[in-house]
Amino acid sequence: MALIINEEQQMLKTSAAEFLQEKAPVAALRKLRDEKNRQGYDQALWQQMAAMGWASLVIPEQYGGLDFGYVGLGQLFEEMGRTLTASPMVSTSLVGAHAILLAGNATQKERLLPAIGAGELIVTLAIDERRQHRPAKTAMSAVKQDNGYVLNGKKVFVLDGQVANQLIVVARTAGKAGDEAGLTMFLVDAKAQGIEVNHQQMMDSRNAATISFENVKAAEVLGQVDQGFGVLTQVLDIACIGISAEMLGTMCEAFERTVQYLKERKQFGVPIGSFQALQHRAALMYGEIEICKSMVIKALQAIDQGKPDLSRVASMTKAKIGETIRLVTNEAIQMFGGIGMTDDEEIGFFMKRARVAQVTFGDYNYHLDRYARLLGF
Amino acid sequence: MALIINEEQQMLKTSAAEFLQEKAPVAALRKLRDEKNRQGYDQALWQQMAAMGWASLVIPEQYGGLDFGYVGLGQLFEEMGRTLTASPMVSTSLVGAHAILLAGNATQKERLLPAIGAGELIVTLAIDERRQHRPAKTAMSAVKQDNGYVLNGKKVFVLDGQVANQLIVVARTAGKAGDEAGLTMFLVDAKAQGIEVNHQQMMDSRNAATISFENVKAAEVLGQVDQGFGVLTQVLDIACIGISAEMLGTMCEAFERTVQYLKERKQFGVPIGSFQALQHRAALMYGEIEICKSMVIKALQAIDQGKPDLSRVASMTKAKIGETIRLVTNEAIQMFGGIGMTDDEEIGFFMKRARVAQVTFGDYNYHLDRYARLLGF
Amino acid sequence: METITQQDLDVFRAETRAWLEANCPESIRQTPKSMEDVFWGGSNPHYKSEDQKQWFERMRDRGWTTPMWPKAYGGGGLSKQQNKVLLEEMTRLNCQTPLFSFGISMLGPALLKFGNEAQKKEHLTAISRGEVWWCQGYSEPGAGSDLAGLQTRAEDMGDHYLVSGQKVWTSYAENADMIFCLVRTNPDAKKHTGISFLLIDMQSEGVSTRPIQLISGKSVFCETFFDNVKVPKENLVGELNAGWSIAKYLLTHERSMIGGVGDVRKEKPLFQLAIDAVGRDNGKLDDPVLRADIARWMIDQEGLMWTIERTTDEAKAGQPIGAKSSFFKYYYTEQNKLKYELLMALNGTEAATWGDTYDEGKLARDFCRTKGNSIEGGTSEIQLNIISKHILGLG
Amino acid sequence: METITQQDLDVFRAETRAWLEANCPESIRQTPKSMEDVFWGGSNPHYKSEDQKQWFERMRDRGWTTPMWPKAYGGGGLSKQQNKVLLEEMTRLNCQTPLFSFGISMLGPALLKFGNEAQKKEHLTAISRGEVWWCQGYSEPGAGSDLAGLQTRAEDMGDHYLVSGQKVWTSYAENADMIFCLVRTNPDAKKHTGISFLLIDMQSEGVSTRPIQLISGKSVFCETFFDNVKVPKENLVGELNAGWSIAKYLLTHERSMIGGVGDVRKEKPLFQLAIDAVGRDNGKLDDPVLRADIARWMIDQEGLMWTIERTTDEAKAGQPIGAKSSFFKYYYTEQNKLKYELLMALNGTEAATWGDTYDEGKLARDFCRTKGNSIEGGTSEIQLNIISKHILGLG
Repeated sequence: MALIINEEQQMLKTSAAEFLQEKAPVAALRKLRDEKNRQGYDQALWQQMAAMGWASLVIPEQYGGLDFGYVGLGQLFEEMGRTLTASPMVSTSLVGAHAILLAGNATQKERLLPAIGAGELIVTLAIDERRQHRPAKTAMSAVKQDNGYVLNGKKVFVLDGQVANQLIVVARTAGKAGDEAGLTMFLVDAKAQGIEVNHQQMMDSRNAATISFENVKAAEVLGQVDQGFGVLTQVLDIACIGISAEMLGTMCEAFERTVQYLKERKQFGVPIGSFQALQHRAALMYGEIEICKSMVIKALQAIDQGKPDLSRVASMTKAKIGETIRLVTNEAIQMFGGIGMTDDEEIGFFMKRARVAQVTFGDYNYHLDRYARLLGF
Repeated sequence: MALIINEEQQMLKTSAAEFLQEKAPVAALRKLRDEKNRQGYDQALWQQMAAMGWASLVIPEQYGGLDFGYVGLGQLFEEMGRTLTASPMVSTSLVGAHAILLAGNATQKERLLPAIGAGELIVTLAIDERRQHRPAKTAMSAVKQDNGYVLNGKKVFVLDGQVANQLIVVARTAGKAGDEAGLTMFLVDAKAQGIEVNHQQMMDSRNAATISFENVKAAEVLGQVDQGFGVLTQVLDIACIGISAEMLGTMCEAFERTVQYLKERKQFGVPIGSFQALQHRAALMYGEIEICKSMVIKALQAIDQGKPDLSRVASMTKAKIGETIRLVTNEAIQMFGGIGMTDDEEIGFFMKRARVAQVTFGDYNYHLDRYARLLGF
Repeated sequence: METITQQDLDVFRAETRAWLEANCPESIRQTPKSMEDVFWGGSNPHYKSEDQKQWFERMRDRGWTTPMWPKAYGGGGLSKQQNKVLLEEMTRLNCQTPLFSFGISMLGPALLKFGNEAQKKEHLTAISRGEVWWCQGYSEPGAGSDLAGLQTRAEDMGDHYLVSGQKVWTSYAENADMIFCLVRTNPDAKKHTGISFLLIDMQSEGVSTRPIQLISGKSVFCETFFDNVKVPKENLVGELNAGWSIAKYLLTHERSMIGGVGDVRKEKPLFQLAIDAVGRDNGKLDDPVLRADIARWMIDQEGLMWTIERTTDEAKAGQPIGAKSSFFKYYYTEQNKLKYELLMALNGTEAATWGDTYDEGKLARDFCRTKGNSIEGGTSEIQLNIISKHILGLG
Repeated sequence: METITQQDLDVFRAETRAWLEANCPESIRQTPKSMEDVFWGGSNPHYKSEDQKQWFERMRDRGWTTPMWPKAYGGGGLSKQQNKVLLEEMTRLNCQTPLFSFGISMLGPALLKFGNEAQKKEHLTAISRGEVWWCQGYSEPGAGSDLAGLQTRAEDMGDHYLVSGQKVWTSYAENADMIFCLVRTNPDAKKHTGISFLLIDMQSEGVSTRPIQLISGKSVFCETFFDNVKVPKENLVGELNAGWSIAKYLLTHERSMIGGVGDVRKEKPLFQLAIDAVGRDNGKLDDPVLRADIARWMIDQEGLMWTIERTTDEAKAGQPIGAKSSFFKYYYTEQNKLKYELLMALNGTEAATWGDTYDEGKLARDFCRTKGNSIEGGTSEIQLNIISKHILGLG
């Protein structure tokens, strides 16, 4: 398959870019932040995005979706990455919907997917329990009781957890922390008794939640009991690739703004972009970004094609993108100099978003290790 | 203790520099190489060095040595590093003598140390068994028989092994590969029956040997049976620091030659040292070398002072020096450009020596790991 | 002056120790938590406590706010050796500095070297006595690394200068009584030769300030605007159009200060923080890449500390430091940035949390703040230029 | 010409396939081990085998040593599409190239574009027929990255040029019959405008060569000296003093070749080599730092391959490649150097062994040789300059 996007995908990308630059530029994120918006995104904007079909882009037609494929979704994420647009696209359209699609039974799919596509339902995955993303180390207990289970434990860094309607909670029904077997996904109403949601503002001005579960009754299993890890892995692989597409957009925009600044900013009577040391550093970044672009489109295609080595591709992509966005946003601040350190200038928002995205669904070290593990070394 | 050398040490350094630049410049190494000298060094030169007391510099006075201390010896190594002088200083005066001094009994010391100091005896440590330096993984077997032991196995990368008179062989008298306990050092005559020495030319134009032992009778233990690891560790720590001093000299010389070349070589009508990208890379190297200088003198002082954390200091020094010499010699070739790729130009000799020194007594990764282990993480 | 004997010094030490023990209040004998807890002086002084006030006043009355300045200007008149003894004894008791100000650390040295008698008398005395809070007006929006490209104009109006322009990064300008500025007095001259060093009263008509919000949040930095501000002619320091040499003198001073600043408080070593956060596996930190990164950082950090130690020893032995301070500035700030990269990594998602106040999400904010380390006080690029030119002789 | 139909192509493919199967000897149907095993032609040809000779002669007689060159010059006269078919069919059978030469890859394209009719007739035909071994004379001791700074003089003596000077990195000059050179014909003009492109017979009086020993050992490179060498005037290609445009044309050609060169043979993946050498611990490579370094390298390498794939696809879709070849040259060569750093690391002391022949200590020698990757064909620094200027628009 050619490593380029087709005309339809290009049209989607172009229209998304126009829409976002008008409706959700970086200034919109600043406004959300300064207004101390606890929802984490602009509800009206989200409704418009859903109305355009963004929330249902990869949902199959039988559930009211567009079935447009992940390469298309990636273009949206890339453009949202450029404008740093906050929305439930990651939590709900990328992760939540996908978990339901892969693990849900017919009833669950029919009940939830159309509502997600319509932008009416926020469904998020509650998985991390400590600072580091380690799915297999999930310890939260789910004990069988009557017709269902009882959940006890704590989840952290639940994306959009402060506004989610439904939580997909990963808990342990068997085995011990570290075992891949014994994990089960539960669909839990966010308002269920025993759930306490603590809002947590993140450095990228988005929000996440810490959610504690005290004797929460969970009647609805998503997928197979004890066998959740397999589906979870697929969900997380796709999540990594989706967020990598977003990060690609963010790094490209940060880099382009930096190059522009190098051309405009004068010191010693010349543009600072005429200094060879900065030129070479810019050229190095250019190269790394080219590599990232190739990885992202290859990875998106791998989802659409159902490639068997998706996990390896997802991990290498998330790892490489994570390190490159670190480099690019750090260099951006340094090259913008003093002005880059001010909140008035937007470049800092890119670095902050980069930092949160880097640790979402596993950081560089995690994915580098996973990549090697998957290859068997 | 002030991190500077004293007047006596400075005098030794200065006279060594003069001597080596006259008697053993890089051209001398080239000559040894082109003549396919299998001894690996110039015998007449070695006699002169011994006559000046270099071989006995750190040997106590009671054994005919100068007892001048390791800071002083480090100055010699630094200057030998600058001229890439090949000699048995590492194998015999640094490692062999030290092993005897720390582990030997009075008879052994009296028999061997004066001869080493006089430049009459080459004593080398035979420890590595595979590509990687892993002392605790020593597997070579020493089985008790009659009044002594019988050695079977193979040692690689034995420095000056092709000309050594005595071998200090590390072998396993108990336990299994990986155990620190159960190692014993043996003093073995290099001509003993069952020993086969295979000369191996190294990329730095020096020589080492692969030595196989087939039912070799070893009657003489150096130190305690089964308890060799402790002394061995001390010997290797000092070896690491000594060779780090040599590597420091090598990197300083390579760097100074590179900076000089940057000033002389013109392209586009200007010295290439006027290009900012090269300037910054040179400035970065300068900084790393400054750090290395401090580590080497600190480490040498630590030997003289008998500091308890010598192992940690030795590993951090060898690690940092190893990475920096890699950087400096790689950059040297790149900055010399095409001319640096030719054998006519001497800069390549520095890179080649660097590569061998990097892996001698443990490479970067080994010492980085060891450093962390010693700190408990 | 310098023929002071060891015996004299011993006497001085004994007296000083006794005086400090008698006069330094208990609550002052601890390292301040931050620069906020230090006494800054000024026309509207803020004391954290009665003890702080007493300590300041006692020290001021001995001239020990500025121990080595001449007594005539409110200083202590101490010799270098005596000053060393005083500092040692203060360190022994862990006494806080009685007065911190840019007047002491920056303007003072400039006035001592370049000021006329009247200026010294007036300003040095006020600085010693903590009566005036000074801030620094060097950088401009268009003049950062290229400081000499500054555009703030001071026009000679006969009996005064008329100043217009804008300064940035004027720390504490909101609190300051006075500002020492670099201004352009000859727009036609080559850029380094048309600059003068001017003292300006912040209360003057036409001066205004605006605080700067950083990516880490609130900061002490301000923008300072000059809109046709009248400045008396006697406020010119040094010769007209010769301000650049004063600036260079002070910049070198500033760089060596920044390079030398270490961590004030004892911290847990980085590897220990990592073990706490990440845990062990088989005795080793449960993230081999992070483990190697931390080991590398610690080795470099210890190497840097040893290099500072070595350079100090070399300086004592008479070897000039030269441009080496640029290396320290570079390496120290890059290491500090890297340290916060590692702290972010080992704290994972927890490190990415923010909040409304600085203390909520302190790590993320501190991390953001460190990005400025390699920009302020001369960028890393400028330091590398200096090393390359002045140490390596490339150019 | 280009109105060839798919049907025609299918016929051509079938015929070609049949011909190759009938005419390509079995022993030629394998990837050559090294450039030494390829047939280079020349006035004193060396065939590795009778099969090689036969294969060359059969292909030569069809003009398929240079399939797309006009038949009038000994070429095959194939269209682009036909040539593609031929290459595909040769690849299918794994046929070796019948003739490799700088005449085909470098001089040929220049002559086709800039040569006059007589030159084309004479030289292209001889190249196609493998009768003349050409080498390239560009770089000089003082003109590396700054190629246009070259000093080899060609003086107009009326009926001939008199050439004096020195070239370096003239690959295979010892074997070559002829050399194509850049020479300075106008020393007074600006440096790019005083250069001409000249063909010189290596047998001429005053030409001498000296092989260059590299840090890796023996090499194909030579120095070539010109001491008052007479060169006929008809050997000037293109206009006098317009040689720089020919050089630029060929350099771009060369860069895209180097960037595109991949590993000829299938190798074990790096991680597998590492496991073989270092072993596993708990299922993981028994050196966590090396493990991470190898993972990083492999990720970058796969990313590079995908980027070549993507760029090819983009080019097919009509997006210009532009200066991107500089990026590929840069990244590929830096990766190759890094690969050998890793190979050295995983082979430890064994990798540091040398020997009298290249094969003893091959790894160390290969490693040394890779250091030249980022120097030859335009240094890494030059590539970064090009990216920065032509892609990013900085300058």
